[in-house]
Amino acid sequence: MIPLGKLDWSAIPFDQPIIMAASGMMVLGIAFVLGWTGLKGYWPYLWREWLTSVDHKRIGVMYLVLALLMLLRGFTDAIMMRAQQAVAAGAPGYLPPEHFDQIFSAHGTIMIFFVAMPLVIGLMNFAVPLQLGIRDVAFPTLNSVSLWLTASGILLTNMSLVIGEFAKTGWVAYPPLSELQFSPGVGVDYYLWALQISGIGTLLTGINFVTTILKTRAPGMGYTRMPVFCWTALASNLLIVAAFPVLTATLAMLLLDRYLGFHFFTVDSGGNPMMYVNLFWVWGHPEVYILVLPAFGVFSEVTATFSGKPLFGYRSMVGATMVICIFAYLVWLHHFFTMGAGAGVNAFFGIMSMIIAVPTGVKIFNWLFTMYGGRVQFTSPILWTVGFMVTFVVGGLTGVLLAVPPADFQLHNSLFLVAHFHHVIIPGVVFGAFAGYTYWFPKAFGFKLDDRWGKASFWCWFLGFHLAFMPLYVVGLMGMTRRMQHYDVLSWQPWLLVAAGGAVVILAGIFCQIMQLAVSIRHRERLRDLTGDPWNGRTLEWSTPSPPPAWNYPVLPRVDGIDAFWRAKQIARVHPAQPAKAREYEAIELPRNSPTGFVTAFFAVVTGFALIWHIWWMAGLGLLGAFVTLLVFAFRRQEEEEIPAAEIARFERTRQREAVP
Amino acid sequence: MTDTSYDRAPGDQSVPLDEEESGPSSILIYSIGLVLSLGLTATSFWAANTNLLWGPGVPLGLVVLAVAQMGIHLVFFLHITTGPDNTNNVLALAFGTLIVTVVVSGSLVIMTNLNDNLMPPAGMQMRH
Amino acid sequence: MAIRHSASPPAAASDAEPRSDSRYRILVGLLIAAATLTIAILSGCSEGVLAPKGPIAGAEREILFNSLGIMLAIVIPTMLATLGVAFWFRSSNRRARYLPDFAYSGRLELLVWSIPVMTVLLLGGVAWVGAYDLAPTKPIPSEVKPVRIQVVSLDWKWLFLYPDHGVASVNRLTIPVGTPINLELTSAGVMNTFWVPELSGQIYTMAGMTTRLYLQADHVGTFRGLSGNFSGDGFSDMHFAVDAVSAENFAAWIEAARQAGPALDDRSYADLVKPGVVATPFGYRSVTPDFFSHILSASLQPAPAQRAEK
Amino acid sequence: MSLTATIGDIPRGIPASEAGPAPKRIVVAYGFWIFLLSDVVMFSAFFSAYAVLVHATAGGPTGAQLFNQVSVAIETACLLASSYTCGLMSIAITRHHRLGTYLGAAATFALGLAFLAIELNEFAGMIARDAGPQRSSFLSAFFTLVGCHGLHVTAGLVWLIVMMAQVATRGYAAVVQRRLQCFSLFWHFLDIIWVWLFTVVYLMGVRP
Ligand code: HEA
Ligand code: HEA
Ligand code: CUA
Ligand SMILES: [Cu+2]
Repeated sequence: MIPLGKLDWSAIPFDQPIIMAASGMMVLGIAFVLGWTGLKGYWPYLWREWLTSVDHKRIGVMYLVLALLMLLRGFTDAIMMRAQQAVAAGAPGYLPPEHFDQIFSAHGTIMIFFVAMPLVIGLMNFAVPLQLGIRDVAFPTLNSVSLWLTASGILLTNMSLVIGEFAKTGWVAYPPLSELQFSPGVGVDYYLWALQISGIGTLLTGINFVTTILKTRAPGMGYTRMPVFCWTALASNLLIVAAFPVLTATLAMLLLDRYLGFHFFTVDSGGNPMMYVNLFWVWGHPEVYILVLPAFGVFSEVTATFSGKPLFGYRSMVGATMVICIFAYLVWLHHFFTMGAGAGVNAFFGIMSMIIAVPTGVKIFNWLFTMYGGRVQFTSPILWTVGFMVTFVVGGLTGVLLAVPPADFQLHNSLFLVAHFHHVIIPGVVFGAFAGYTYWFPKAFGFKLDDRWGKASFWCWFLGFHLAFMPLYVVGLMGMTRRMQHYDVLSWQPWLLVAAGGAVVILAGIFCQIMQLAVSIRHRERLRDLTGDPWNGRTLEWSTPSPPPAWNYPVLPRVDGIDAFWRAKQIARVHPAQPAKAREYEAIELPRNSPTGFVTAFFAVVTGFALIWHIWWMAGLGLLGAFVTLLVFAFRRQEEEEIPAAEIARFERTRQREAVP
Repeated sequence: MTDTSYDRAPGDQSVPLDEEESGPSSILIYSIGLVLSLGLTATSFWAANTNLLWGPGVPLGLVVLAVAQMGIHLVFFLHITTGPDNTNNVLALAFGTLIVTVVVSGSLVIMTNLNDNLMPPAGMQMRH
Repeated sequence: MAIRHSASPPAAASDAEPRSDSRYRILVGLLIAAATLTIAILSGCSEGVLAPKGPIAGAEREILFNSLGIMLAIVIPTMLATLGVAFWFRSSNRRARYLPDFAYSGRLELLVWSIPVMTVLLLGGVAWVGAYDLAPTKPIPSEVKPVRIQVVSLDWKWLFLYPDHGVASVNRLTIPVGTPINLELTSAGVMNTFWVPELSGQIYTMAGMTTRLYLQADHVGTFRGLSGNFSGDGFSDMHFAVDAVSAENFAAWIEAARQAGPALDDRSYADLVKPGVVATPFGYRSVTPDFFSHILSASLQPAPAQRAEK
Repeated sequence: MSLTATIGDIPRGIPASEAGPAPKRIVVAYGFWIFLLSDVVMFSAFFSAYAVLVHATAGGPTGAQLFNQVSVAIETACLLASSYTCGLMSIAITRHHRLGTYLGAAATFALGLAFLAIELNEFAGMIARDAGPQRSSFLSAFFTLVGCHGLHVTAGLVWLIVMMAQVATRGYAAVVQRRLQCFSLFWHFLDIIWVWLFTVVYLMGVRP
């Protein structure tokens, strides 16, 4: 008998029909996808061209696929919570506490780490190198490692549904509740290892992108000529580099407590749980700006493009981004005003939090003035943007209310708080990601998304969002706290019913999005974009064909101002008829695809799973495997492959023929 | 096209690599660094153990010595300079230092404040 | 006019143009509806944070409203301006002026930064003064001598100790109206927050540590108290009733409490500490004055296995 | 309409920020520099935890009772000397001097190993005296902080072996040189962390 640590058949929750049905669906779904692709003979193609790809565009697309899948999982959780709270007035509802507690913890964890993060990281992966006018990120193979480590975290989190359980502590996992003493199960261990593994992936992404943006821009692209999306990406990645190591250290301390009997946060032997709360938010607050800053970048690109104008106040915009980046690091105490710190400390951190409203407001006003005097085309990206602007200001407002310590005493951990953060994350991050998705989709796949379904989706989301979350402010003010499995105050129920209805309207929005994708794929010929520049764009990515070749640019562009492509188009108009000279192309070296990322991630999953279940030999094997993979990578001889000049010339010729119909 | 139009890589020695006579002067730099840091270390150990210094000032002195020692390492071992070709490296370093300062001092202030405020009543007489 | 040409909308966008007007009307309508709803809620609410029954919660509500007002003064115009500008400058509106080079204006830049700065200056002042004035440790100025009560959060119930009266109760906090209540709080295990929305804001309870909170009820009545920080499976049932009664009734209650229920000592406490929900409040007839510090000391922390076997 | 029409030789004297993508050597070293900064931030979290918990001895032994200054001094000397030999190794590498490289690496390795041996010995002694990490929060924080540095040193030693194998098999290929440069950054950086460690933990720790 192989020793399997704590693992045995009782880990699978056969007695819980809801969980079994959900996990059955999930397993069936995965089996179906694997089987179907296998039958069609897609595996070799997928392996060669996608899973082992180090091309930033494909990695970006894979991040988005992961995020969208996890959105569905996170949304299922959300619907279940809304349904539970809608019916659990003076009644137990249909979800027992053990299950409900796992659901909100999983929902928060998945939404933050495995939806919002991959969404913004995916968009940055896709767009940043193109906007910078270069061929790939600084470390392409590392980029693939990052992607797959994120996927490992996702896999572990979802495995907890079938084998064992997930944390029942909320997504913040405060000790002492998350200590072994109070949470003896494997749930918290799933949480910890999933976040540790994907956190390392995220940290590597941060390092990769900071280096890319600071060191490998196209010739001529000085700092004041970078597109604003690149600036926000830089700020966001600087925050990753500065914040994620703190999370790693904090979770490591909790792991040591749980696995080796250390006493960082225990209630005995001198441990101090407040230290966890402190360190968690040292990471946690910057994290929310890591999420929202790239979304701000998307909105900047979209507003300028669809208003037919340069972004208003470029320098202000860059300045505001960097101010947010620094101040993001000075406010973390506002998450625990009610822990008992002195008035001076509370006041200081409250005021620091409010100061962030200044640069954020500047951004809003600058978008406003970008539209002022423009020709605003109401395609769905701009709808997401305008919808964001009018909604986010209210979410920001409630954030600033929470930053007033005496007000927070009354609002902390109430549903008012829950409403606040959905009110900034959904219009901010999720709308931003959808705007970016619609905006860059034609660049990635060569055809546009159907605008009608896109708009329908926007209106469902917009309406559904308000229906789902405005009532939460009300019940919050009525005194309902978060994470309640049931309640006996009947006057809360009508509001929670409205909220459940809102979630259903959001579901309709999601349905429209799925339809949009399906319809667009069916009509891809009609929606085809041959110019590479469907929106009359301003930045460099629109100068490449859609989809761009693996090497992005046959010759690196030379940049002499902001909105480089827009300028080039104007010059071309003033001096037209410059026939494309027969050009001498040079061969291009591209990094070779590599299974390193995928294999490392495989071993990471093995190690994580083994550690969760205390299967020590397997953990050892997993670590060894990961180490050997790195060695093999380190000793491989051929790192790059060459695209011959002739192939590039051929590609460019066909492209020019197609672009001029 | 030479390197000179780029920022220098962190850790690049101050004498350009391709010049032949780089050997001896680099060794000299490392040696100076070693001597200086040994000296500072010795001072730190001495300061921590001596009775000649005013006690409460010693921790501050130790921190200053550590900062100095860090500077020595950065300059003599990691070859960080203030030259224009080092801007990016220094900026990154400054950002890191800022973050570390904020994390450490912020945590200490917050935790000390909390601990003081939340001391059980029995401990109260001690402090007030 | 190369520039003008360059800005004409791409084909795909134009087919949707005519409808955007009506869409916009929907949006405006929605916002107005939302605003009406908010006002209805704010004025009509008769429970919770917006219906304070004591000086602390009252001041907190006032700060909430003031800050909200300050911010609405800038946020509502921003929202309206956003909608107005987006609507007026829609590409199908040929009456709108096209200013393709309008990308910088020093004057606007200054305005854009200074408006929020001014708002934050004002609001920061509110936060600063408020943080000091309503610090949970700050005693409530009053002629009446405060009543001292000690609060312990357990899995998943609340224990209230009256050290000066020698009684204790579970899940029911009885206080005299018009009297400042001086609370000392701790936890027997995991973190919770103590919250009575009608009387005062939250404060954490943590094992081995003591937080402090002052509150006062100005009206007789029963108010809902609960925990704001998730503490495990029984969390949803961790609510308690606060009975604010007249001074005479309070004295009578103490008398009655001294007659009924068991004594709170190590043995009965060990029973109480076991994880579980208490459906009906009950009382302890006697308790030693130092029982709270006894709980604070490590010896009474729940044993490691207790949760596991529940 | 093509952007690339304007490409030409990059004129001299333009600012570094407009010079185009930096050579790989610079990019790699800079990326590693950022990684080191992130590592510093991680250590700062452990330092914070240590500073907060240093008095939480739960009735157990304090630093003053446990730390042995002599062995710390020897450890420090080992690490400083190894930084120096690592520097010498870098010089040998820039001159493609094999013997010098190996000697420098061997010396660095030996000194690093000596450091680790002393540290482990110290840990073992403390655990034997019932002053292990489970004893109190202070000791948990101590073992984690110092042990994390020790783990980094261990990783550095493994890395050094791998690098010497690469020098042996692939000589001074560009990629090997880049990695060696990163290694020396790493090694010097560990020294800086140690400076803070002995200052904050050992020297301040023995004071009353
Ligand atoms: C990114 C963050 C994020 C997002 C997007 C959401 C989205 C939603 N959340 Fe949640 N939520 C959190 C982060 C998030 N949440 C966090 C951190 C918590 C705290 C957890 C804790 O307490 O510990 C929380 C808690 C939380 C609660 C618990 C409240 C309580 O404590 O009592 C509830 C209750 O209903 C809720 C509801 C919802 C709903 C209805 C949505 C809806 O908006 C759902 C939206 C649906 C989607 C976002 C899916 C959409 C789209 C697709 C699938 C696209 C497919 C399309 C294509 C192919 C193009 N959330
Ligand atoms: C993308 C995510 C995101 C964003 C952008 C924000 C933005 C802000 N948040 Fe939010 N927040 C969260 C995500 C986010 N938050 C999450 C997830 C939590 C809870 C986690 C948990 O506990 O589970 C949280 C919790 C949270 C708290 C803790 C409450 C508590 O636990 O008791 C506080 C308190 O200060 C706060 C404040 C703020 C502030 C001041 C901003 C500001 O940045 C907002 C700035 C924007 C504006 C103000 C609008 C635009 C400005 C103008 C139009 C200019 C003029 C206006 C003024 C001058 C007022 N947030
Ligand atoms: Cu936590 Cu005191
Ligand atoms: Cu925050």
